[in-house]
Amino acid sequence: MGQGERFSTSVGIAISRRWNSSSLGRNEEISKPVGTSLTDTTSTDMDTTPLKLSNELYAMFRIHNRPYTVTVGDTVILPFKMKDANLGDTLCLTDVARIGSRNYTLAGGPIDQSLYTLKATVIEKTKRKFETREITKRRHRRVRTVAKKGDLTLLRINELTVH
Amino acid sequence: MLKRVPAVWYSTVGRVARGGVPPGGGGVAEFRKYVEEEAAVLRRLPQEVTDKSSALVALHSRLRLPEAFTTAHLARCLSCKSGAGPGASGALDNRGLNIFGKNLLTMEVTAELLRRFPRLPLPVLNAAVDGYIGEGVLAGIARGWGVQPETRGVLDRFLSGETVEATLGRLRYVGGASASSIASAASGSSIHEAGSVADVSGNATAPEADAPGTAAVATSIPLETGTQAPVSSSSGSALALFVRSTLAVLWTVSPALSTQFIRDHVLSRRLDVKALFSFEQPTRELARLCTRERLQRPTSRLLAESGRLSRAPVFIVGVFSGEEQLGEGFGSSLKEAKARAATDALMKWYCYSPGETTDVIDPGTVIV
Amino acid sequence: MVVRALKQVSVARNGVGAFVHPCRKIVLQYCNWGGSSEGMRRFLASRRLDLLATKYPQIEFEVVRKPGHPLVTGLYTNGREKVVCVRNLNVDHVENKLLLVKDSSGEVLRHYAKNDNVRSINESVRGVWSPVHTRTRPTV
Amino acid sequence: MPLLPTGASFCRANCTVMRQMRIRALSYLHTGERVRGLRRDPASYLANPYGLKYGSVDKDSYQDRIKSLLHLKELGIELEDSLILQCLTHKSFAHGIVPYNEKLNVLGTQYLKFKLACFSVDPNNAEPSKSGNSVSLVNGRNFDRLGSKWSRNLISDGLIYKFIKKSGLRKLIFWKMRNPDASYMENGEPKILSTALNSLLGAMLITNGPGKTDRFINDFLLNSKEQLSLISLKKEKT
Repeated sequence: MGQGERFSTSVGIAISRRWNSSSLGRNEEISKPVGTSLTDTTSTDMDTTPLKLSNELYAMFRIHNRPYTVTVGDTVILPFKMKDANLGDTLCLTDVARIGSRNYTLAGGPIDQSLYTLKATVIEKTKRKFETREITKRRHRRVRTVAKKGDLTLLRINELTVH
Repeated sequence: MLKRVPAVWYSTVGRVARGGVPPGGGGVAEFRKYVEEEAAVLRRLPQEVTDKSSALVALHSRLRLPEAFTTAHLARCLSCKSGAGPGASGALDNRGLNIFGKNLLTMEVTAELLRRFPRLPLPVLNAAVDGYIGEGVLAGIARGWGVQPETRGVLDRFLSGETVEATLGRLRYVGGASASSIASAASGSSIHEAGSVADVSGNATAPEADAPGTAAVATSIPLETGTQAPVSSSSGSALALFVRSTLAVLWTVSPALSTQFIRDHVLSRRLDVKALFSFEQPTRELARLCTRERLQRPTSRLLAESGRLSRAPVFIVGVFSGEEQLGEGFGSSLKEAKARAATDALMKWYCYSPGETTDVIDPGTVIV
Repeated sequence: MVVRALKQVSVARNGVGAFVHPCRKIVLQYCNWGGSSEGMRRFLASRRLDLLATKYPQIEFEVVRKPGHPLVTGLYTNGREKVVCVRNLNVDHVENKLLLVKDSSGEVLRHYAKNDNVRSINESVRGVWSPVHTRTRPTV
Repeated sequence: MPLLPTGASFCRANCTVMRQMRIRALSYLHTGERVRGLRRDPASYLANPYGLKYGSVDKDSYQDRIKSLLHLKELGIELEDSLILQCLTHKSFAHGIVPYNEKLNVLGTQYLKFKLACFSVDPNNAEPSKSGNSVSLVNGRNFDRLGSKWSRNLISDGLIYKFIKKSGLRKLIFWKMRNPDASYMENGEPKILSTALNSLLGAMLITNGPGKTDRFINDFLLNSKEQLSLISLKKEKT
């Protein structure tokens, strides 16, 4: 993966190879959502003024069809290793089902991507704590011990805006 | 002979450089040469030397600093005034940079907070600014950047075969061991003489031949630190000095960059402004506020209640000005709920955030 | 003065605004004699470390020769360090361990509950449900 | 016509107070000697120590005068009349019931401090200081000068007080003496009056943006050719 290269995945994310989300000089390129998710609802002339005026928003997005409800600054713990993303890469989350403020909610399945920006940074790729599980079978004396240390990817939501 | 040290290769960007060859003969003369060389480098901070420091290059890259911000500038930000010592007059330090950076940082953060919350009362505004750029917070930011204070003296560095470049990447201040030993290094030639008087004890690892020199440096540390002015004597304030001076250098490259840097590293932190308030007489202050703003006098009304005669009653009280509800509060007594409602109303007034519009001017906090 | 201010400290959120790489330094320790360092020695002799150092300039790499089993030590901006012993591992496995150390933030590995998917320090946007604010009061 | 927060004139504001008073069935406003428990007539305390009445300021003799004193027209800076009045009103005045300049002052002070620091580090402004050798310059800026006596004196209430006095703003500022029997200096006049200039800067920054504020600072406050500038005033002192 070179700098500035993009690719889309079927899981509802567009990844831009940008090492740092800080816009200090180099690699000014900002990724555009190029996710493959199809938009079936929400026309572009939707009035999103109440959400634009709100200074607090939440969003519900899906990765691998798992829902996550977030606000800006939250940490998202994904139960898998995101092989294609490096630490510091910015993800454009494209499968967003719901964006709302205290009194208004924009819902869609998923919402048209031109209506919002939802970005996250990969902050850590780590593992769960090492644990062992004992697997037994009925009426068998043998106990099999399985080690598990699942992979995790941690994201930090750094931008949520409604256009 | 000196203690055997591991061979160390330092890897800088793109190449694994072989460096840190342990000092050969290791006599006092070698040590003095090392000390003088280090002092000379610290006095001038030439870029061809600082570029070889892997820690500096990595820090530069980690912070994504622009090209015009050289590693020599970074090394200067890392040397505190107090670390230079009395003999090293004219040494490059971050004193002026820190003063400038402080002005810049305070101005930017105050302006941004006033833009976000134009009605914050002054004590709360000051507390909020402190919550963003207090010394402890800035030290935390510097630690988060991976800045390491220099904790070892020049002798330890010499014995472990470290090159001069290695110390350039660490924060040098008087509380750390380095500064005082730099100070002693500055008085160069007197080391050996001092050593003959000094007590040689607790230095079992160093062989006999080098004992006088080692002991001289070891014992001179408390003496030198004692004479220093108590500037940046703790690692926290020294780390804060580094952050501020970095901003100053960044400003010389481009003021827009420093603004963006402050936005990214300082203002992106989270501070709950509501947690800063502490009202003594919320109901009275609200009444005063309504008078000034020409609203009708606030009245409290009970909105809902549950279990008045039980062990755990709950009252919900709203505070109204005419028909308009200003705030709402709960409590286990009417008095408590009323105070909470008034606090809620005041909080909504003071923490008002206008969003994008910039020119909201606050008439001032009400004085009760 | 009726309003008084309490002291509060802002909380860092790496990744909001700027992202600072949490791994600041990786120390590779090997032994020139021991057989358990075979993989590590081959790793160091190859160009892999140079490539990694070019790719991740934000990390400082240090190679130390010391008797004993080979170690990969990660030093992090949160002040912690992680040490992985890579004895008897081949070149590829050594590199994988190095990448593992590189991708960590230095936090201790911990158990996560099943639905612990999002951690937030923000207040709830939609507010907390309250029985007395619903239109229809609950009846018993 | 003086402007109050909602834009109502003062007379009308007084009526509003009266209307509210009706609820409490109290309409007597006391003038003259202070009597505990009686509400004072606002006209008796809405005046600055030099006798200028807050209610009697009008655009021609007040705001326009300030604009011309500070050359705001020439510099293309537009400030609303109510805002100018707010900038020249200290928190001590009238127990804070009229808009005052506390936070504009904070913003303006920080900005001026920063701009003066920028001025100090510019090697072109060669003022008495040790000649900066080329090594210590950082991207062409001399930071060694900061923290020196010269640099610190540039930012002092005393100097701004001098500016206020020379420019003729002194008698236009609304504030209250803590102890009317003591002298102006004992009442902390320099510090109080210096808030006026700082808050004007703060107000410019909010309404006119940093570009025009910088112009005001560079072309007026830091212009050594200008009689009134801080640089000239500082030279006079020494």
